[in-house]
Amino acid sequence: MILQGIAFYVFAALLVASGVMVISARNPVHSVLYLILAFFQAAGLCVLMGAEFIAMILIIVYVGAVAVLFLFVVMMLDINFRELRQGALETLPLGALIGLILLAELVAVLGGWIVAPGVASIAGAPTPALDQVTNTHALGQLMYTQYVYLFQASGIVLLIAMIGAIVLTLRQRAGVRKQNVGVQIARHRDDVVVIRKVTTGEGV
Amino acid sequence: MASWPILSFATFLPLVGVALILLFCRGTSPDVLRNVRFIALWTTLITFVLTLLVWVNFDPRNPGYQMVEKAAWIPDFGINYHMGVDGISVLFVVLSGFLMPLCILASWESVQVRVKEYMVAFLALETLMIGMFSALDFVLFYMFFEGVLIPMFLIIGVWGGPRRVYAAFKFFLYTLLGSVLMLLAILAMYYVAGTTDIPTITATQFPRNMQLWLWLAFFASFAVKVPMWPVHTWLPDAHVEAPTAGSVILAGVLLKMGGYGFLRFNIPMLPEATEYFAPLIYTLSVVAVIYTSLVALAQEDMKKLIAYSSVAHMGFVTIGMFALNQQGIEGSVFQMLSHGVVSAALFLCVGVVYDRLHTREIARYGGLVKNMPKYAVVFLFMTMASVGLPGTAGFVGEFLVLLGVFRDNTWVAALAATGMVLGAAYALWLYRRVVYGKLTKPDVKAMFDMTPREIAVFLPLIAVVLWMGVYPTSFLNVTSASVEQLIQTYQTKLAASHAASGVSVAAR
Amino acid sequence: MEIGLGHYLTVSAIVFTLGVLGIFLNRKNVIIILMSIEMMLLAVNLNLVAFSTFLHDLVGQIFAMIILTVAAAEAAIGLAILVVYFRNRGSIRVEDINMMKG
Amino acid sequence: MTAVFPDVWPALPEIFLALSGVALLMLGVFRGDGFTRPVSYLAIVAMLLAAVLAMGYGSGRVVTFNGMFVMDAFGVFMKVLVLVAAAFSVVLSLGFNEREHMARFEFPVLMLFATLGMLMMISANDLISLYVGLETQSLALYVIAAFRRDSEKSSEAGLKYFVLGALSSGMLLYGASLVYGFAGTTSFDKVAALFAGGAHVSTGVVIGLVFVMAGLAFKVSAAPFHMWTPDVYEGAPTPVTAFFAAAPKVAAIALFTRVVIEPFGHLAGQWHQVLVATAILSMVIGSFAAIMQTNIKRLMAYSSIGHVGYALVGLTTGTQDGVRGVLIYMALYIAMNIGAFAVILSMKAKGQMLEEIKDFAGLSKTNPMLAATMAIFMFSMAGIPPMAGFFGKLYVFLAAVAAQDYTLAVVGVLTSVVGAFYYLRIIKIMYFDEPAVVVDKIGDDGMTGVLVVTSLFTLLFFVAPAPILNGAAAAAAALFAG
Amino acid sequence: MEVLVVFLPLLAFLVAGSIALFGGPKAAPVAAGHGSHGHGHDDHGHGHAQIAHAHDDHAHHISHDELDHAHDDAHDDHHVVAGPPTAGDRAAQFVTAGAVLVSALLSWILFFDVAVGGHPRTIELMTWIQSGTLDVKWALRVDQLTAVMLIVVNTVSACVHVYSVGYMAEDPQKPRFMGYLSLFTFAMLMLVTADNLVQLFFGWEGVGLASYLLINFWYEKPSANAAAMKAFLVNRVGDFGFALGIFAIFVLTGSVQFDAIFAKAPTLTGQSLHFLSWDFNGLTIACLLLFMGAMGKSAQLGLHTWLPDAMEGPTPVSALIHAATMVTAGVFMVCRLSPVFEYAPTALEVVTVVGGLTAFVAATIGFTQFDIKRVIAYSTMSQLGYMFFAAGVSAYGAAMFHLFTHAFFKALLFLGAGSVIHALHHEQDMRKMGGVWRKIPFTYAVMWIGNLALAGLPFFAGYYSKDMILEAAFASGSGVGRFAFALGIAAALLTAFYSWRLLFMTFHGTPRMDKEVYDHAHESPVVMLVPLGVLALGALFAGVGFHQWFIGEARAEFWGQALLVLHGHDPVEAAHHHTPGWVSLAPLVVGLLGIAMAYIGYVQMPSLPGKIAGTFRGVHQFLYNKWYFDELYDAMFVRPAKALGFGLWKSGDGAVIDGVGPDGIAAVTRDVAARASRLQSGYVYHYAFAMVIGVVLFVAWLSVFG
Repeated sequence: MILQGIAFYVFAALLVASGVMVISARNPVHSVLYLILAFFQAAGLCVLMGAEFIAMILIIVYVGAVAVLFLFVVMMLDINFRELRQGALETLPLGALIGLILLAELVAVLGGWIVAPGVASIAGAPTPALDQVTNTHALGQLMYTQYVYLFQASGIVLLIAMIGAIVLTLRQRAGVRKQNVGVQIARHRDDVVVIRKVTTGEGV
Repeated sequence: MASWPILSFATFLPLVGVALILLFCRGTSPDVLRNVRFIALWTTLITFVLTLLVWVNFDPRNPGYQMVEKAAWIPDFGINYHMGVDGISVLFVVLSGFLMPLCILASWESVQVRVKEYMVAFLALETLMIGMFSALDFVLFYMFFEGVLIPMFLIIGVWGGPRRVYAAFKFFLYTLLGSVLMLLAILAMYYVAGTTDIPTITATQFPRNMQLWLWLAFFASFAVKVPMWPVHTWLPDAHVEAPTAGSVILAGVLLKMGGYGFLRFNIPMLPEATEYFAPLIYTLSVVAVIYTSLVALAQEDMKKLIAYSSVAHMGFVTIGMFALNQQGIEGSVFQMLSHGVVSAALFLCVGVVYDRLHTREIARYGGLVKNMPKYAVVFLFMTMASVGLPGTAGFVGEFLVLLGVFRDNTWVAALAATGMVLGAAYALWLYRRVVYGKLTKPDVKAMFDMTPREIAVFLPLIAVVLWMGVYPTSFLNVTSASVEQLIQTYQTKLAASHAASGVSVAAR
Repeated sequence: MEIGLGHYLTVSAIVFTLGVLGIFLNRKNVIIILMSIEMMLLAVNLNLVAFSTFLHDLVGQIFAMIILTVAAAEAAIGLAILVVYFRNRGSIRVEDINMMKG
Repeated sequence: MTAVFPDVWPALPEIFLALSGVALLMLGVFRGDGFTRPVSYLAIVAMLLAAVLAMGYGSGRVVTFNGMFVMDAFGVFMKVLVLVAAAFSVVLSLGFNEREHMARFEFPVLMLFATLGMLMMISANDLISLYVGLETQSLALYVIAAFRRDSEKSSEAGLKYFVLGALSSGMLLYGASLVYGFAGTTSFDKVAALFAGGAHVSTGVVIGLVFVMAGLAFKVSAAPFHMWTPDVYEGAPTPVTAFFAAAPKVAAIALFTRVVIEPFGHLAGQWHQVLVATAILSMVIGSFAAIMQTNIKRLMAYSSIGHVGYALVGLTTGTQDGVRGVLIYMALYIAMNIGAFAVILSMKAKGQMLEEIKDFAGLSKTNPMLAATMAIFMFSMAGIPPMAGFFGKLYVFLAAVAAQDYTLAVVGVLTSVVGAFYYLRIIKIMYFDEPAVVVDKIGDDGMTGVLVVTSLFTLLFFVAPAPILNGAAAAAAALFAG
Repeated sequence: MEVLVVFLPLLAFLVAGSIALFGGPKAAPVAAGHGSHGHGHDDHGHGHAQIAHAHDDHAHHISHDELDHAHDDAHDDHHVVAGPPTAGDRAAQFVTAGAVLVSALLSWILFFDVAVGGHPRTIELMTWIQSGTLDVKWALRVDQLTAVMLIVVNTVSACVHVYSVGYMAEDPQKPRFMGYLSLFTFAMLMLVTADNLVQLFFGWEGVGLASYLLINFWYEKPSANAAAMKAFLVNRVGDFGFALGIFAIFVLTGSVQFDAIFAKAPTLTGQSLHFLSWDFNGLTIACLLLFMGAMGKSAQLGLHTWLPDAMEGPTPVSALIHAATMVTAGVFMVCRLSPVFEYAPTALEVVTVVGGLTAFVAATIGFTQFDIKRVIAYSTMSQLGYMFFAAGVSAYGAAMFHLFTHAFFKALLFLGAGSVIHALHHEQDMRKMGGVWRKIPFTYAVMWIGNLALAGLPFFAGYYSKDMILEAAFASGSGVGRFAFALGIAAALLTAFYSWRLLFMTFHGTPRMDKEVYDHAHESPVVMLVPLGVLALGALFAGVGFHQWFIGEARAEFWGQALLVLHGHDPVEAAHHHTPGWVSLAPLVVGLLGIAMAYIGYVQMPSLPGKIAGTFRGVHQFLYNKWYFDELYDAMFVRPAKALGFGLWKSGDGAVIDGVGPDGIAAVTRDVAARASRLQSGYVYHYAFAMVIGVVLFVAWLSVFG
């Protein structure tokens, strides 16, 4: 119990701290690294709550894919970071005030958490006992049966993201030589090789 | 009675003209434009004949709605295509039909650009006007009522004078502002009565508190339309900038929509509020009569002067109808009709000289009687009619209104009667400066007298003004039964509500 | 010291607020904004997982998974747009993104 | 835990659209960008077929996919609207894309997928499916907003839309998580049942609802979540703007309506206040901010904000009358909006697109028919009878009056007068001013067709309004029956 | 016949009007085409010169007149461009004069039938206005009162028509003039034959219109324009009261028809009417309001300022309208309504006082004026005052009798003056006259007759009527009657004085005009002299011939039901029996005294008036400037109205209503719009901030109030 408590506070403190660093770091590369750190802490919290699968894909998907993608783009854009440092947080007081109000509102609300009566009976998918199926197994069973609609829809979302990313960024630069496998395969010797009898001593 | 839908025919016939023009007249060669003009003229003439048939078919003894047509339009909402006329509206239908051919004729030569669009706008306007006066369903009414803004906006804006854009916007937005509030009132009534059928709603009793608000909402619309002081300032601008025929229709018919609205909605539907607010109307109208007459006295632009005089004359109209007795209401209906003809004629008079000199500045004229005697006669005749000389149309309405209101409130009568003096002052002052005096300016000297076409425009107007002045009974007969019923409705409902609220009904 | 739902929710509320703040306080770099968005989504996920645990209902975790998926897609699109923008303008300063206003 | 194969028939239009999207994508990939026009045509056909499928659904409410998906008369009405609007938008894009060298087959495909997302939104019956539908739509829209990737404006539009859209998604999700946490479920039906059963309405649910509504308000571009709209409308390629202003708006309104009426109908006391503020702000901003605009697309953006405000007036009442008003309003809004954008897309001189309002000067002389059409749309948007737009306003205000939301009604009519000013300004410029540029002939049959259809619809709607009004009434009734 | 009497002049008007309009300016070879009128003007003069020579024998004096005038009379080229009579002119003159002559003849026949024979009748023509209980008919009511008015109107009108043929011979617009005269005659006849108040009002306004047109006949003169407007407007002020009076009568009696009103009137004494927040005696207030109309039309003190100015019109007009007929309409109205006024004694007292004051004030002004027509105009006003105070003391018969005799001698005086003016080339200033009696003996003679009648010398027409009025006023016994009597006597003195002043200044002494003018002075043509003769006969014999009927013992039978004098309240009766001798004699004495004073002042010692005027400079200026009524009204009404109008227009409409209303709102809207646009800064973080603030506020709102 104590251990759990300590773990929670460590994860939570690091999460918040790295969150602050994400938005305040001067160098965007540092921001990305702090974001990765934050994800790790969140994954830790998930584990604490018994959602191992979510924790796992947080690390795999978020850290492994998304955050790295960020890093990649940051590096690719090759921005002059010194310039970006200007434009300090002039509106920080007002912004921070609003942020604080928002936070206060949220926390105040959360403090009064009461499970609405009858909630237990309306739960869409009651968590099975851990000794029967693992978290991952349980999720899988739900995902491919009851929530197949969401699964398919997510697929379409990913497809759209693919199309979008390609259509936006793929550039067919003129003059760039590309490998065209079909053309290569379809090449026939007769088309490309001309055998000429060359008389020696004369020009071609 | 007519078994065929004569009102619908009269209403939508002009659209046939529109279709003909749009379909068959292409290009801008003189021949095409001539055809356009003739199509418009014939359409309006036939429509006029139809409106006359409406009058002929009308049974003056029957106070209810006649020539009623009813067809399902939006059945699920209880909204019907419901047309019909009673004694109050029938003459306005005729008036619309009467003025329109004159407008077309008056624009025959003065409008040379975008003739096709011009005629289309006017024909559409006619449809909307006639429809408005015969609509017996609130939604239908509102459609026609508001729709009028569209062609009129274009007429002022496209064919108007130098400040036409300002005037067109002022006209449109001012009147729109008023009428959207009316729309809310209509909706509230619909909510209470469950229908938009005007006769049904007329029979509905609304709670007093609600009546007050509804009344104000209707008032917002009609007061702007009439226009009443202090929401009249769109009118001078609109009139000054509009082309002649536009002014004619504006003064001749559009202003009457406000008065008609008061009679059709405020008084019979909201009697308690009417009783409550009558002093307000009186006050505003009296102010209008005196104030605008004085302002008219100071004008330097012919049309502006006549526009202000319209405000004053319409002040009489509103005074009369809120006297709520036979003479007052009949008088105000008559005054609306006569003002429709007389002010239309006055604007046409301005148009005649405007076409020649292209200015409406009074000081630019003078001494016209010398080279334009026919014009001087016509103008004088109409000036006198506007002044309210007995024997012309202007007198009867004014007289009945004042008589009616004298029975109700002598202060109002006395103050409004000063309009007789002031009205004469500005009208004669205008006439003197334009027509009398020495003919000195060379360009004014070069002006020629009225052409046969112009005479043809004015002759019917003169005839009607005389007819209305000498034998107004032929018009009053038509209205009296309905007015009687209106007053009765008003008083019955008032009495009922007074009785309900335990207040003893003061004998009025 | 019982670690209850409130603790988790508070943490996620803080993270969410940080994300929101990151969006409108940051004037420097659009990428920071994208990261702030990821933080907001992370907070939501934490919320959902926490609720899921305490309600003993797996729907929250399903929801979180979907959000994860979509967020990844969103990040991809966002970065793609960012790249396109950068190619056009040569800058990703937030203050520069105001060709259109009024 | 038995897995039953779900009933897929109610989702037939969606499935059909998804399959068509994939098929068209493959077709495009294999045939290249030169094949854009056929792909576009096929996309139109697919959308119209989907509309037919939707109409063929009939009536009655069916919930499927484990409560994720619902289909009812409301859904049918809205889906048909969305599909028709989307089909029209594709038609509008054809000529433009070719002229502006952005004719790529992905464009119709993305529109198709966006439309699919909209259909999913309309049929969402669960916070999760709501989110997925929303994102399906949004992601596609982010991309097509930035579709003209060599244009600074277009990419800026895409970026702004994306950033703010992601923020709104975040809020919506946070709200959804709160609702889930405090109500214990994400299913609309269960939430509705919960509150219908008289459950205590905890603050958490209310706050969650506010966040969800903020996200939805962003999608319908209602104030104060509207600020992306002008910039995105201006920056995005014009056909995209036309599309933005029509189909997604309808879908978002449909979703908004369903969310506040079905699951949270019993929380009307709470969301009513939020909606009142939103509606009033939208109407005010839509009418006032548009006045100073010089770019027609920007003006249309503010105009659409205003229109959403009016539609929300109907929604605010929370009554069946109100919803009916919203549906009528949206149906008519789409017609005139598509029409207006068709005019804007037809405005070009020497092949160059004209986007400034001043370019309309004297249009009535150089191209009278185009000017007349635009005038019809402008009068309609201003709500002047007998144009169709009037009826839209009529029914929402009727609902407001019936619900005794007089403030809303009065603000509504007053702002509509202010709004009339800028619509009139366009008419003034077309009709009262002297021509500045000579506008090219339209020369695009599809465009001409759209213009004719929409303008005739707008002008003559009053002749036989019953079908649409009745359809809307039935749809609204369906929402309340459930 | 009644119909014929009334409508013949209308017909004549229509014919003459058509000739004037469509007969066109065919007198001279004008270049054809519409646009050439400006040039045609010159052609006119030129063409005329030729024709004038051709017609030398016919219109000798005219051409001279024209040539002379062309130089010095710049203000009125209508005098100058003398159109020779065309066929149209001739036709117009013939038709109008003929019609009115026939009408006059018929009205005499009617007079003997109706009045003398005692057969009053009413002919209903058709319905006019019918609304609720208000029922107004077009009708011709011919009773004794009307019959008297018919002969007055038609006789004088016929004379004036004929006279005008000569007087206006040099005017190019003869048909128009004749048409106007006929129009006036028609309106006046409608007025006197009215069967109800509204038709009376019709005639009332109709004559006003005709008066307006005729005063304005020479429309190029700004002074004529102004005078015409003034006449119309001042009359409108009166009509304002008249109209309210009609309403009051209607409210009281429920009808506007005379018989119904008269039948109801006796029952209404003491009934009050709530008017302008006060309760008045109904009949009193109604009568006073009606009397206000009469004051306007009959130029009674307060509303009289238009009458002298109306002299801008051609002289025949002054004779017909502004002396003989129209201005007496007020008197006629009071007499016509005697059955109502009789029950409103307070109103009658007011009438008496106003009448007396008018008689006196007008006389005081009259004796300082130099314009010959103005002198006669003030005399007219003064005489109208007599008529009113006669009516005020219930001596309606006397009032009508004076109206009757006055019509003849005052028309005679005006036409005589016209003849003088005509002879002196449109000179109206008496200071530029003198010594012409030998040149125009006939005119001189008729002026004597007219003056004698006016001064009330025995056996002339005025003697009978004026004496009776003064006696009746005295005999009425009331305070106001005595007051009026005193003023009347004073006015009689002044009347005699200024009448002979006029006579002496005009005809005697040394000629004060240009020699050329004097040499060319000539007697008028026969066509003008004949009407003078006829009217002179009237001035001589109208009194002696008719006084038995009007005011004598036969008056009761003569008037029948037309006039009502309550029993025991008849001052004429009293005058016949209980008047002290000095009262009867006083008018004659003061008349002679006045003549003597005039003789001394203007024949014996012509320098005396100037000295007196110099001595009493203030008084003279006050009187000469007409008691400063014009100035007062100008300062009180005219200029404030214009200033107010301008102010209301610019500041009321412009600054306040438009400034606060449409323009103000538009400006505010633009301002708000600009702010709203500025909010849209283009920065993503602002947009995001707005969204967050929105959410925060909503959440806060709901947390607190939800």
